[in-house]
Amino acid sequence: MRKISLLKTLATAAVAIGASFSALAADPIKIGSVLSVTGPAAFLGDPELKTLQLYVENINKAGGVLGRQLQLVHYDDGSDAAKANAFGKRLIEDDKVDIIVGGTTTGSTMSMVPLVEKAEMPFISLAGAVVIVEPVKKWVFKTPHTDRMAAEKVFEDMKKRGLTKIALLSDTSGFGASGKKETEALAPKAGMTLLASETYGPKDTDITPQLTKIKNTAGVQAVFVFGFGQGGAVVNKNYKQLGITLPLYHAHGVASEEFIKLSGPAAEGLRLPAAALLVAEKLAANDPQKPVVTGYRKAYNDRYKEDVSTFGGHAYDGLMLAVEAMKRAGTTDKAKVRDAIEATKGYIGTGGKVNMSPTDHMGLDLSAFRMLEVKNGDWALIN
Amino acid sequence: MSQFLQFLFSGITVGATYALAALGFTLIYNASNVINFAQGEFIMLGGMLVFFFLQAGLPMPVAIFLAIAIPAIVGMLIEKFTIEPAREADVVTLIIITIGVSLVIRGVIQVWLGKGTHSYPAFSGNDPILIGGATLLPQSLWVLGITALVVVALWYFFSRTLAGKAILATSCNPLAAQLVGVNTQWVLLVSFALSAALGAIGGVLLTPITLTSYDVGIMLGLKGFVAVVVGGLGSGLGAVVGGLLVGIIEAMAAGYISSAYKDAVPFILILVILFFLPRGIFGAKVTERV
Amino acid sequence: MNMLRRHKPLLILAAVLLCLPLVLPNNFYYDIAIRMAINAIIVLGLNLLIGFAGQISLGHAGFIGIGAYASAILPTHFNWHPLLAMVAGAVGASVVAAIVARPIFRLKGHYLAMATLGLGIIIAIVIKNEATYTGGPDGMPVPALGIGSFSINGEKQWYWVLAALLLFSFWASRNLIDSPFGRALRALHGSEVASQVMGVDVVRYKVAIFILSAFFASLMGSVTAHYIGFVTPNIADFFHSIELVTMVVVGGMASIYGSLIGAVLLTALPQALSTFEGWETVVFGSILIFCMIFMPRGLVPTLAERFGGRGEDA
Amino acid sequence: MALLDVENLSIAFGGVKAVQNVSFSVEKGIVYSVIGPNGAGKTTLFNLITGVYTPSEGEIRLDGNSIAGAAPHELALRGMARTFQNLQVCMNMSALENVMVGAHLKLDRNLIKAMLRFPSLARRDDQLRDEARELMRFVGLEAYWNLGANSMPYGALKRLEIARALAAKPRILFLDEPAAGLNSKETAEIDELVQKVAESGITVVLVEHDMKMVMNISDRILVLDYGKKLAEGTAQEVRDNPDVIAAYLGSTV
Repeated sequence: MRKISLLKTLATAAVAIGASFSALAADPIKIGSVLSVTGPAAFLGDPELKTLQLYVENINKAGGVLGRQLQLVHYDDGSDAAKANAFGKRLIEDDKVDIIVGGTTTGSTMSMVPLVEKAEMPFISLAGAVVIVEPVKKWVFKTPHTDRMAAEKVFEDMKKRGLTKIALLSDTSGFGASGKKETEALAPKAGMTLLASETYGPKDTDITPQLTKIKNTAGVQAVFVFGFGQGGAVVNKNYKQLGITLPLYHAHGVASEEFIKLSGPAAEGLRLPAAALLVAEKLAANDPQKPVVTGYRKAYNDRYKEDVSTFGGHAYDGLMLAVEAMKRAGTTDKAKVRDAIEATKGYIGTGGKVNMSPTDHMGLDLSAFRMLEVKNGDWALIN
Repeated sequence: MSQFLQFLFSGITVGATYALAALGFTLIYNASNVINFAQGEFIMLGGMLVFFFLQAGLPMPVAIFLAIAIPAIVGMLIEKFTIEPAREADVVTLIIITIGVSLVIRGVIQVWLGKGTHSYPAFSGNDPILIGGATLLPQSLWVLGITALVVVALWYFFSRTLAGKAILATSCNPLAAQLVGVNTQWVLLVSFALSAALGAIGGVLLTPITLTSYDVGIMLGLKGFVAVVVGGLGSGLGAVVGGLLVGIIEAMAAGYISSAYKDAVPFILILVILFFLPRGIFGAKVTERV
Repeated sequence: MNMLRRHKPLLILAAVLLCLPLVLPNNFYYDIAIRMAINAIIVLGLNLLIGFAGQISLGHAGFIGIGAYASAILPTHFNWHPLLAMVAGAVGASVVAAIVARPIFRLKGHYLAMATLGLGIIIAIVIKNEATYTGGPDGMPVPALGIGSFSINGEKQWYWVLAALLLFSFWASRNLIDSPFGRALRALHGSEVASQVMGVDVVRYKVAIFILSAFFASLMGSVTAHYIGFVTPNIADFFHSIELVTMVVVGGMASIYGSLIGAVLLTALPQALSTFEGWETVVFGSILIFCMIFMPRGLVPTLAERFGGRGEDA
Repeated sequence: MALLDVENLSIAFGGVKAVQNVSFSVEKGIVYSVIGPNGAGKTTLFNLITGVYTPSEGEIRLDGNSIAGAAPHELALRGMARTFQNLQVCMNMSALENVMVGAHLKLDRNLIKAMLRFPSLARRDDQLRDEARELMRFVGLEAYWNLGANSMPYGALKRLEIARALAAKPRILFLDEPAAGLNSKETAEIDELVQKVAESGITVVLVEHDMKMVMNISDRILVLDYGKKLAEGTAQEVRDNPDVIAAYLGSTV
């Protein structure tokens, strides 16, 4: 008996909440979102959520989309993919959203993919791995650059400097594991030799043993670190502590102002591929991305008094792609919106220029990545 | 050789923090038979609070003092409001309570100070010291030195002062201690305050090396628990040896065996040790009375 | 008459499960009900170990992980039939449990807690690291569960499958605790030495119930994997173990009804708290603390006692 | 051949020799008592014989077969049962269930059959329930049969332990201070109960402080002091032994 009454209460509560919302704004467009706002991936999900909240508000102030207000329905999966699956179901079945933007990590995204495919719900993921869009899934799109692109971009730069024998150090998160897989697969094709491959935990406090091993591996010309979050800063500190002088590369998962702050002088000279957002002010005046990234940066800074990260930018792109598609489709009909997203051409976002097609549900090419170097405690563009 | 030395340095530095966490576990366990799963949160509090007070413009020594004093007060509040009312409860129930406490602490810090990762400058620079081809950060010396100091101070406290002996007596037999006039409630409060302060000291010292964020306490606490069990519950010496051992073995495993499986190594170690020594290395053998 | 009285709780549960779909508004609520049932079955098994036999396990998610990944890996990489994979997983989990159980159950209290915790974490790390088969931290998809051309699809079908499984588990658990085997288990919790001199081989019983609960945890891991269609290492991690133990303790140790209530409440709670905007952890932690301080024996036994029930076999 | 033979039995905890070179035999069908001042090693002796402790030295034989070092549950299988000085009642179970646990070895303990509640197992269980009630009546606990053990008074729990031990249908029963902590009326009742048990043909080994009871019902008595055997014999022989009188400080026994 308990069970019935409990569920009944839950059900009525949900209905009541739903009703009060619809009374406030007549028939809003519902943007659903599942993000990792807590847990190990919180530093990705947190700015993503803030960005979505900020821009939904801004768009609504400017009159909304198709004459309707936007309503953001978001859940925190706590960086647990299984929870993402449950919340995804909730968005589709209970909240009946019009589109889903989110899925902070690849795991969360992939756990929702079967749901959205079955429910025929347009879904724009904010996660990195290639598997999300390869093979192409009819209803699934993504905004961030892939891990494979990061490896390609880094290899391109290494070869320019004549570095072909490298050591890989990846973290054990989904991001790092997928990056490791892609890098190892790509290396022989790109003419690179991996002399060592070590891993570390994203929350590790000391990575000197792995770096010592790399340091003592003969012939290594450069070190490529594929990880995200604070672990990357610890790598930098240990790197300096051990006095390793080889050129150091990171992947895009650490691209934030915070990363330099945490690493201190140890970050000096390292390079990484990142979206233009990080160097918004330093872009050439005629760069097509300049107005977009400076605009986003300013809006975010003004509102939250904290530095932007490229991850928030991914959420911005996701929301804008969705909104643009709805505008072009002139409706929120899911199939038409999906078609419109797939037809996106020349959209300029924080991540780069997006050209979607039936065979490419990300729409970015290598030019979307800028190669950056830390100089005097700040990001600098290199060609 | 220099490689081995490097792994050793790395292991000892990390191990010293595990040892401090383990000592905190031991103090509380001895006074109350509770394994405090919130111990790791004190380490987190130490680092986060120093960062917060520095940001607020306080000088370093004041920031450090507050970052140790506040967790000590939090420790006493925990004892007063969650452990004391549940004195008679089961082991599992108490474990769940301390897990609840750790969730609350972590949650409050997360809402208050955000989810970002933070750090502050090392106490005496970042120029590595070269020893036998291996390098050591000055901050590591701080960690080791203060840990050693804490261990000596604790030893003195427990073997030479009345207050310390009162705590020991309570841990042996609370009723008997009460009969000879020890205020056992006071002992519990002091133990919680002391172990919280120990954890916070660890956090304060370690943050310049390892960085901190609202959720670093989980893993540090867990490793501290491993250290306690390796050394033997209730033994202060065991806690220190266990902590260092876990740190060193972890570093050696990462260096020589597999960096992917290094996190599993402490737990494999635990299973192996418990198979052969069911009460850890220094744990007392107890014959049950029937 | 006696028959009816004996089976009254079972009939009530059956009635509840039968009527529940009438009030479930949509698939999302079916989904919650299914997850509640899955947790309830695991918690029933875990409560036999923790509540009735008095042995802690902080690593049960490891066994759930073994089942889930057996169901994901064997059909995907080796073309096994999903049902066969499910059985293989459960047998595998039982074997792992059996191998470690003998040495582990010489241990008591916190040492046992640590050993089981370690076991769970080791399993989770293996799953995370062997990415070639497991897909690593990002996880992998799981094929549908079916026989021949028929496969279980959608929340409504799964609901009935889980309802049947829950009824069976409830019935079997009640049978077990009221049997010679079950009494021996409870006796060794009450007084280990007394049960020994009565002829109970305590280690054998602890090992047996550990294996049994591992077996069911693994089966439910398989069911979870097939139901969600996707599995990640989170299913095996430490926090999941703690979550399950929390369900046991909050619901009530050594209480069959407590297992059900604990699983239902703590499955619903995160969904209910999702509106708290950042304060979820604080609220969740506070609820745990309050529950445990004011009802240290858990909800069901405490309330049963307060409202005059017997509470003993509850 | 004696039912139970103990030869040169010793055990040490740390440096303390709790039992030293104790030897005695218990013939079938008698009431054999062990007495001695507090700390004389009586309970330790019981723990050694029933397998709770492993002896450091010495030999214990049941029916002529060595059983030293065997686990308690193995000894139960050979027909040993006991009660405890410090109550070892399972407080998490009902009184009746406690008694039913006593019959553990007489039952089908299969896990699968239990879960599926096989009819054969269910029938036997119902039968056992009646037998257990009968036993509770035998020890005078019929009023409590439906209660949880945790709601029974101390005196009743003492008898519950005896009922539980009897449920195992033992050949030899060790009673460790069955009357400790009871008032004189209750002690008299226990006295009567022990005699009833002995009359039913079970060999009883008894540790007891109540000398009136011991002298009344014992066929033979063993006196321990500081872990050593001080004297052994019939009630009269022990009563007249000067060493025993000295050990009890001349108190009239």
